[in-house]
Amino acid sequence: MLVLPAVLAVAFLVVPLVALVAGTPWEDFWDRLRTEAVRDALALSAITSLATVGLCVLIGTPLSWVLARVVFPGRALVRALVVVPLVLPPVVAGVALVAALGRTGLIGSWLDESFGYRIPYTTAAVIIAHTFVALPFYVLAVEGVLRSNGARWDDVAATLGAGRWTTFRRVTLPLALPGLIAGCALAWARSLGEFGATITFAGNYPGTTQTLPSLIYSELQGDVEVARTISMVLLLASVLVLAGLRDRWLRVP
Amino acid sequence: MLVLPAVLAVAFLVVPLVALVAGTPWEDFWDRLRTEAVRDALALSAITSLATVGLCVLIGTPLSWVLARVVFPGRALVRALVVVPLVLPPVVAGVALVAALGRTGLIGSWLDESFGYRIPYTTAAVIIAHTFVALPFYVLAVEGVLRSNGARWDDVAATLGAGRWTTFRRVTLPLALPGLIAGCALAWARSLGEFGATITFAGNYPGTTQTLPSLIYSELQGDVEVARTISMVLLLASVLVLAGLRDRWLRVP
Amino acid sequence: MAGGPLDVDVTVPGRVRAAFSAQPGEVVAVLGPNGAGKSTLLHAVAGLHGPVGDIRVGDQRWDGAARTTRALRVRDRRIGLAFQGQLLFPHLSALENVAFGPRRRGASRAAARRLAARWLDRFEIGDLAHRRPHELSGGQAQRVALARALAVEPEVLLLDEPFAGLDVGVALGLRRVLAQHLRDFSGVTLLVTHDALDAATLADRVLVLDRGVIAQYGTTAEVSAQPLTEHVARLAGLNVVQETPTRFVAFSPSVVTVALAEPTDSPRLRWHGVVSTVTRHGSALRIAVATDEGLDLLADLTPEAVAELEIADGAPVWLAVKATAVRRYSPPPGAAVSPPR
Amino acid sequence: MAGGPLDVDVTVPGRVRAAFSAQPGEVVAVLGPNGAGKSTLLHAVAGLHGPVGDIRVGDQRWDGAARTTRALRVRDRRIGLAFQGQLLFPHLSALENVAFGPRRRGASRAAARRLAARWLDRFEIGDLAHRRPHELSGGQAQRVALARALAVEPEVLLLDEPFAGLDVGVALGLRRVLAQHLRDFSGVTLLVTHDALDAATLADRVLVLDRGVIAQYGTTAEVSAQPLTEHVARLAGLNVVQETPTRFVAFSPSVVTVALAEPTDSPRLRWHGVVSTVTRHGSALRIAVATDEGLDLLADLTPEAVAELEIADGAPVWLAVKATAVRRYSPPPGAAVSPPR
Amino acid sequence: SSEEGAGAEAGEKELTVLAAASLTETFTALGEEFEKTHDGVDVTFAFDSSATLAAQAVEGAPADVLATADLRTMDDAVAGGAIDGDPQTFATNVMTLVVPADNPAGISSFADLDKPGVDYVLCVETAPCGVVGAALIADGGITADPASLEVDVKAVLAKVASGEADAGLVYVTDATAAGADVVSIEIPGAETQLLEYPIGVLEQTGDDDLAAEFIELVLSDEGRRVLADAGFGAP
Ligand SMILES: Nc1ncnc2c1ncn2[C@@H]1O[C@H](COP(=O)(O)OP(=O)(O)OP(=O)(O)O)[C@@H](O)[C@H]1O
Ligand SMILES: Nc1ncnc2c1ncn2[C@@H]1O[C@H](COP(=O)(O)OP(=O)(O)OP(=O)(O)O)[C@@H](O)[C@H]1O
Ligand SMILES: [Mg+2]
Ligand SMILES: [Mg+2]
Repeated sequence: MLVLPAVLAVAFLVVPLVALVAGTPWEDFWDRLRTEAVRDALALSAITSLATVGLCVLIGTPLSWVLARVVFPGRALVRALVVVPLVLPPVVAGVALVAALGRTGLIGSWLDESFGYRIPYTTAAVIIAHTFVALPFYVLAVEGVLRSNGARWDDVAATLGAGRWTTFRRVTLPLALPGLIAGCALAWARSLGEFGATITFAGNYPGTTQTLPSLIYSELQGDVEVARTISMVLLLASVLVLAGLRDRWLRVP
Repeated sequence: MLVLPAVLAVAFLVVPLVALVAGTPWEDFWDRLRTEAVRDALALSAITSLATVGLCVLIGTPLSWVLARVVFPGRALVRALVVVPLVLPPVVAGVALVAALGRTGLIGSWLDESFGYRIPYTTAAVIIAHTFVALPFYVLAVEGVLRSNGARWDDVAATLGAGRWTTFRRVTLPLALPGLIAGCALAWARSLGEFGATITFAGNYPGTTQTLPSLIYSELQGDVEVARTISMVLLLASVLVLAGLRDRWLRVP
Repeated sequence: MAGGPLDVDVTVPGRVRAAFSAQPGEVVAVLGPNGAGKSTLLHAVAGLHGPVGDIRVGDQRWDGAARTTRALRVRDRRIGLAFQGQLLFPHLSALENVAFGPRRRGASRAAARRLAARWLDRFEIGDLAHRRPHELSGGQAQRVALARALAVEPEVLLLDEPFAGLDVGVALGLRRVLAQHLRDFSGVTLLVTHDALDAATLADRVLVLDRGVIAQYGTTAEVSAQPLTEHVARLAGLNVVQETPTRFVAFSPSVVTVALAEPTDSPRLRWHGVVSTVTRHGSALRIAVATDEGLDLLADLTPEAVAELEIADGAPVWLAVKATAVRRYSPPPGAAVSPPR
Repeated sequence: MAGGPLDVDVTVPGRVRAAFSAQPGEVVAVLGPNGAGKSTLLHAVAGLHGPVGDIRVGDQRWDGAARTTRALRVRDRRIGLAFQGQLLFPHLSALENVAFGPRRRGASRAAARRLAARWLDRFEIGDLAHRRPHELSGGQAQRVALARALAVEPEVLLLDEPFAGLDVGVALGLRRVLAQHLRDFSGVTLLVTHDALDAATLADRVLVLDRGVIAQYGTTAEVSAQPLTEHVARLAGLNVVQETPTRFVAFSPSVVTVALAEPTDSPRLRWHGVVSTVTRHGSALRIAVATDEGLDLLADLTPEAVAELEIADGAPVWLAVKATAVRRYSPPPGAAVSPPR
Repeated sequence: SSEEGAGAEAGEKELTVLAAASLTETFTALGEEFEKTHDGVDVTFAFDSSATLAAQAVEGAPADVLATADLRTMDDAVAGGAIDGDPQTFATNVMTLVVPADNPAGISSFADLDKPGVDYVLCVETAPCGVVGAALIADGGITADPASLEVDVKAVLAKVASGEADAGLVYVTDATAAGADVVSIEIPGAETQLLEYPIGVLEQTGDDDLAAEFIELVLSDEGRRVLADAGFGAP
């Protein structure tokens, strides 16, 4: 009853990947990759996706906690708003970012005038775009775990004199670790594959804002073989990283 | 210590949305929406995203359970493989689907020859594409909760004579409900915003395969105002649905 | 840090309503049947039910019924709460569980661990310090939970059935350790227990809860001599009968005579009923009788008498007590009296 | 469905190793100090530790040491396991918790709920049937857990401290209900307890665990008369001293004489030590003495004697026993003997 | 200015060009040519859809030159104040019908699109290629609906090249670039629907002269030759 649909699900997800791998021109695999554009994009993707995960953990974890534990009026609305970037097609997300942080945007124009700082078309813009689309995933996943764990241990910690912050750090977080890891994996993967919002908000310049998916997108317009080859790199990198997640981190004693 | 970054996170996610809303031409809002294309796309998006959530629950829940509870060789690898569609840029995901299920694809060609059934350009293709990209989100989120809940209650159920399936249905699932809901929200949102894989694999024809994001993307090339207006519909719909999630379902007693 | 007197007047709607005071250094045994509200009372004092009324410790106000005073947060009340059911942190070792409180109260990491190790040693589980809760037996976990509550040097100690699940030997030892600790403890202790021995050996006063309200509050001697509820009567090993709403009669099972026929010398105190159980009690046999009036009375007989009368479960018997062998008393005015059943 | 005899020979590495048999209908009290392996033994029989050795119930093999026989899955063993610490399903009401087992064993929804309601009524918590576990008091939850284990009509009953946390009145009633149920029960019952009364009133045999191995296994009368471990001696209210590795001496606290000076009539059995506690015991006072040899001995004295001798905690005393008042015995050959302490 | 662009090194000049995706091969070649004749100049391209690039140009994307695949998007950029001076048309393109190399539906003429069972694809009407395509379909009297309206011409080409569609309408340049993957079939009257490619200097450029020199190269004979090789027509 359970294993059958599970196998079906795996097949459903893996068969297209196999087809993709099978369709990749493996002969000149390395040659196609030995270009500066690929090297730059790979480095940029690695940096920006890790930075994104970091940012998500830094601001997303507290947000999940607030949504799961603190009762305040309008919580349901905030929860909904926070998840919206998830449903926006990436390009629209990019448009929204431009509207907010672009040169003529709400905050962007103020930043430009006051500090002469412009966000678009910089690596920072890439990270911002990635975080904008990845953060909701992280928050939803972590909030789910925090809720299903309940607040019992938080109460116990309070009776022992622990403040909110200590309780969070020493009790709530360790108990929610498996969910946190899942959230990180989600955010990382989402960031690694993102290009719609990135191109719209940060552009597509090799070296500063061209990530692997942007490069793939560009190459799809030109050399499809190269695009497929680069896709393989993404695929392999993610399989390696995700398979490396030790069972130990995915379990609470 | 916790509220500050949480507020920051909310601001980060909400300000671009506000900018987007502010930049929307509200005067002719309804006029722009009163076209057949918008109506069709809205209906199609509703249907396909719900079908996607249904499919995810149906095959994704067992898969999450297997990954969280059943020990088998190569589990880490399967877990990684299952998450890969997450990192593929949507267009590449579409390419993978074409390679597997397209008219000339691995399985698609066999389907075509044996049954004369072609998947591309049908609504079914849209649902398949959506499920392919949304399922990993669902699985990761639900697996995270299942793991952080532990298997203690499963043991108790076994001593009372419950088989795997009953235990799963009556004990494991209800206890993981908050995570399941989070997973559904993730999958639904991802499906609602998806267009890269959809356009590549299923095409873009009004009424059968043109979803809201596809329509938005098409309009972005032409009338940006219309695109923004339709984006508002997506945004509002998702806020309404997600804000409607009652706290009750997000909590285990 | 020396805890002052504890003044409590709290209400947790539908579960408990209680007002009482205790002097510094006093140990108050909280007795009462299951569901009487003992744990709820402790949690309310700890602040886990939010603002619940008036709680004062010395000149510090923990909770105030008036809207103007804000309740002290749980973490700012210096309490040591041993939960019923332990609630050890599953991700921390026994040592880390115990060290958690001292650490939060400002001890250095090393000092907290040393303190925790000392408590575990005192409870004879020093060698299990590195174990996680799921690797401990029930009784071992209970000891860790008790150590965790004691290690924080609180102003008010709240112990919810601290000896539950402990084996006799350990319970004896722990009672000794706890008695010693409580002698030196300057704050108030609330000790929930189902064991008369705990009340007798550890407590200065007894607070009897019944269906959410205080049925009796007095010194241990008072309460055990003149119990007002059937529950305490059982604990004190006495029979208690309520004659009038304000008049109680208490007598020991050893003064009850048992006969098969109706007593002819007609003592005023006599009941007809059916034997429900016969158990050993020291060198005597104790028979429990369910009377026709719905009372549960005990009588102690010699094994020879039991054999002679052929008493067995279900046998109908007459019980009688001489008027001179009973103690009659009234509850003190103002006491919330809940009649035995 | 009638359970046959239970044959067990199991090993859970590092925690318990035990082999014993019990006849259908027998109630085996499992005694032993905290951490002795009582819960582990019950869980092993239930199959929660995976394949652990040989377990047979009647002619059904639940587990086989041989690689060729596959262990019966937990869910296929007809057991009723009341966990220490309850482990009620948090998302189900009390009634649904109890009905869960019967439902899985094939009862219709309505029948399972009726059965569950009957059990809850029998345990006097019928009015709490709709409550979730977190809305129950500790003792109420314990009763639900016990009802859940009994409701499945198992072949083997495994009860882990079933009366823990219950108030005296309820415990008495429940003991009665359980005794009645066990009389009609045709399978084997393993009953873990820390209470001598349970063993005396409910059990046919006693299995004593000590540090993971069986220290003694015999009828209740045998074991309480000739205890081989200090733990059981305490439970039986006896002093036990091991004279030689295979020779034990048991005597009641009431035959011990206490003196301040060394006895001159030199009985062979005498010890010097320090009083550690004085507690009430019936009409007598019971003093516990820690001897210089490291033994813990008990002596019962009249209050007058205690006052006269001016005995208090920490006082040095001499204990003596007349040779005629003790019982000497050896463990049966083959019994795994673990000396008291 | 261009110094804000990607990784400018001291002493080196950099020229950044925003160009329509269909110009990827030709402009890359021209960029290398430009670097050869201009010592110390590094040419960087950002290829994307014309609409996206125009929007980025208006947003102030750090670049020097904008080349789009239709007049409307360039008009948007001009209206947004992003273009310095007047844009110039440097190439034209016409549409053609393409079928997969093995031509599974057996299409031999434009009219065959009306045959039952033929899945053909077009650009969506919001894209430049869609407007032209729809007009050609209407002119040719085709009544069958397309299977899909692709968002850009590359998507149409990909669908045909992979055999997912039996036929599609693309630009001649795309058919040329696809080589042997597809077979072109001429559309009667296609030359009446010319597509014009304009190019212009961006307002935010830091080096007007260099930008103008690049445009000169595109408009030169050398540029014409490269473009013609790829299938582009003369302006
Ligand atoms: N969350 C809740 N909602 C409603 N009623 C509750 C809740 N929790 C407990 N109760 C009820 O409140 C009463 C008091 O419970 P409490 O836990 O204080 O009892 P207790 O005296 O500690 O009993 P025990 O000896 O069994 O531990 C009980 O009748 C219980 O059923
Ligand atoms: N997961 C584990 N890993 C290692 N040791 C364990 C684990 N669980 C329990 N133990 C140890 O095994 C021994 C037996 O535990 P068990 O729970 O069977 O004791 P018990 O006899 O039931 O004690 P109690 O009376 O306290 O309930 C204990 O010493 C305990 O510390
Ligand atoms: Mg309680
Ligand atoms: Mg145990």
